[in-house]
Amino acid sequence: MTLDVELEGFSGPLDLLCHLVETGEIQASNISVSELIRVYSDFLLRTERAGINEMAEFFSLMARLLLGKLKALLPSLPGLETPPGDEELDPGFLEEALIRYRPYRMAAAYLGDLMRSRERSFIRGNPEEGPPWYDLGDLYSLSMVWWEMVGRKKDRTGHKVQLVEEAGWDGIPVATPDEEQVESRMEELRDLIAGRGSMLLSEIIGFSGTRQLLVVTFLALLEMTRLGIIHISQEELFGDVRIRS
Amino acid sequence: MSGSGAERPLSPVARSVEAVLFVAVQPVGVRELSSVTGVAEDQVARALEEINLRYRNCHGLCLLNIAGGWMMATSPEQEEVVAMFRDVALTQKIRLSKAALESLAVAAYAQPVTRSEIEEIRGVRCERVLETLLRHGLIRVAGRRKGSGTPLLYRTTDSFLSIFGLGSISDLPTLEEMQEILSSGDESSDGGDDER
Amino acid sequence: MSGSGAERPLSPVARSVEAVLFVAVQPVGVRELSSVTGVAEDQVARALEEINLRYRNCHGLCLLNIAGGWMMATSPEQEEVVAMFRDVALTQKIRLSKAALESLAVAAYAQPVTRSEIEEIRGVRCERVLETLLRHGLIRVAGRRKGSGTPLLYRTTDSFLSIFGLGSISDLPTLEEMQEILSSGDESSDGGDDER
Repeated sequence: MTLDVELEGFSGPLDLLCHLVETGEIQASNISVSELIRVYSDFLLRTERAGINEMAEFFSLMARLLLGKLKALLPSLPGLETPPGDEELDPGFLEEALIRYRPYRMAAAYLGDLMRSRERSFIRGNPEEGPPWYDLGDLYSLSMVWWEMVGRKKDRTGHKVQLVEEAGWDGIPVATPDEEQVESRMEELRDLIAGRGSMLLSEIIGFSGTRQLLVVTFLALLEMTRLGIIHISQEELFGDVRIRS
Repeated sequence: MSGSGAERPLSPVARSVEAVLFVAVQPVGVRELSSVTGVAEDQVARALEEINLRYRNCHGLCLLNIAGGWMMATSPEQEEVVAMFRDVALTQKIRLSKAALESLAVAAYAQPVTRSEIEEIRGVRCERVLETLLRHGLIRVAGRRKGSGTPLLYRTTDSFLSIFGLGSISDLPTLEEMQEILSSGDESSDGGDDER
Repeated sequence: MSGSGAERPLSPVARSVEAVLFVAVQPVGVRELSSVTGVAEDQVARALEEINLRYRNCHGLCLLNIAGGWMMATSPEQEEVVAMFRDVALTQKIRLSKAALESLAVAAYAQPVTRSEIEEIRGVRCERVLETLLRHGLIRVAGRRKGSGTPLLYRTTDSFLSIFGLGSISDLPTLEEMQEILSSGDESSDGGDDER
């Protein structure tokens, strides 16, 4: 078994914050939310390293931070119960969190290096029966494997199974569009547009059947514009939009 | 102490050929070796000779020319120690492949179960995996299913229970207990789950 | 032409150890090697060193110290040719995101660790990431923490050690050491720090 690590982008909001602190764009000791958002959006405009997932996570963190502040100001406000695990979100939280987080960030990079050097050696293997190995006696793996098989089988036979459904963040609805969808749509669009040199928005929308695909298409176009992959122009008011690669 | 450095390295081609033969699961022909290493076939042949000679003189390994290709193997002198290791290895700490673990899970949860039932759930054949599990004493044959073909029935063994730390088969985690992992915690929001 | 015969054979113990490691499908510990070859553990350790040195100097192979045992592998210099030879489709590639690697790092250092502890350190939810790591056998559930909610505890597996080429978890530099690397690295990362 080999691993392939995607080191593009950031691993989460703290990773991003670390980067901002390290590049001197922000001071860890006096972070205010509005300052943070300003720096962050500046950063977004310049960088290509942040994906949609990271943005969503970042804003989710900000939202939790704001919620914490709001509660501090208005303790009696009804309906503002602290979601479990959010207690630490007072203003000093970020700096503390960064200090705790940074060695692990380093450790992840270290592991990445280890893995790459290990990957250069190959062991003999029987491809069909090869690793990963499960330590015998690992009851949870055994059980997980079984219930997954049961789930798959039910899937095949058409029953509804709720096994792999994702839960929302406590109290905050899931805000993360499926990044992979957007990314693969970006690739499709890139090919499509590159093939023709330029296209009209109406043509592209014509290719997008469902509402979900439409949303993904728009997100992909926005992201591509931000990354400078395409240029969008509108030649006349209310006219069609032209997209060039 | 053995680092006098007198030993001559194998030629670069021989080292590449050696590495390829090491990972190969079946004999590799000279032509394939030549295309993978990017050198001419006669050079590959010389490299094989070089490895062969070195192995014979210095190592516990050898090259075999089988079915028109080349394979690495342990040298005949090591027969005894390798045979002993194979015996011992069977009784050592065992790690299971995913395939073996899956089959064992079916045997545990759905017992008594026939091979074809296991195959049906897993969607792949599993004769060899069952052999492994039998050899490790994790499952046993527990009679035959009545009816057409009277296939063998498998059950887990007592040694299975003790290895997995179970008092009895009914102690296997239920779907509810595994929900936390499998569903990534729909229910884990807090203690307030009421359907039980 | 390469048959000058000048090369010194590996010692008999080293040749036996070599043969055993060749047939082993998972890391073999010194104790096991000792019991199979019938020589003392320190002799086995010397034989391993002998093989290691010989491989490094002369061969396309190497020894790896993984998960408390030893394995034979192709040497890093042969990466390209072996990768070309091995059908890439055969080696299932797992894609790990940076987030997954980071969660794995937390699990490795803080184990046994609960999901919410990992989330607290990383500042984000990580159930899906954990599921990926579980599915690939890089971490496993190792029981439940006592107390409120009895959350599941996670640990890294031997397969983790093997993929990252670690003899044991203690081979990782400590977090304090990381911190030191971090603070010395800081100074080079940007010119604009004022406490020096």
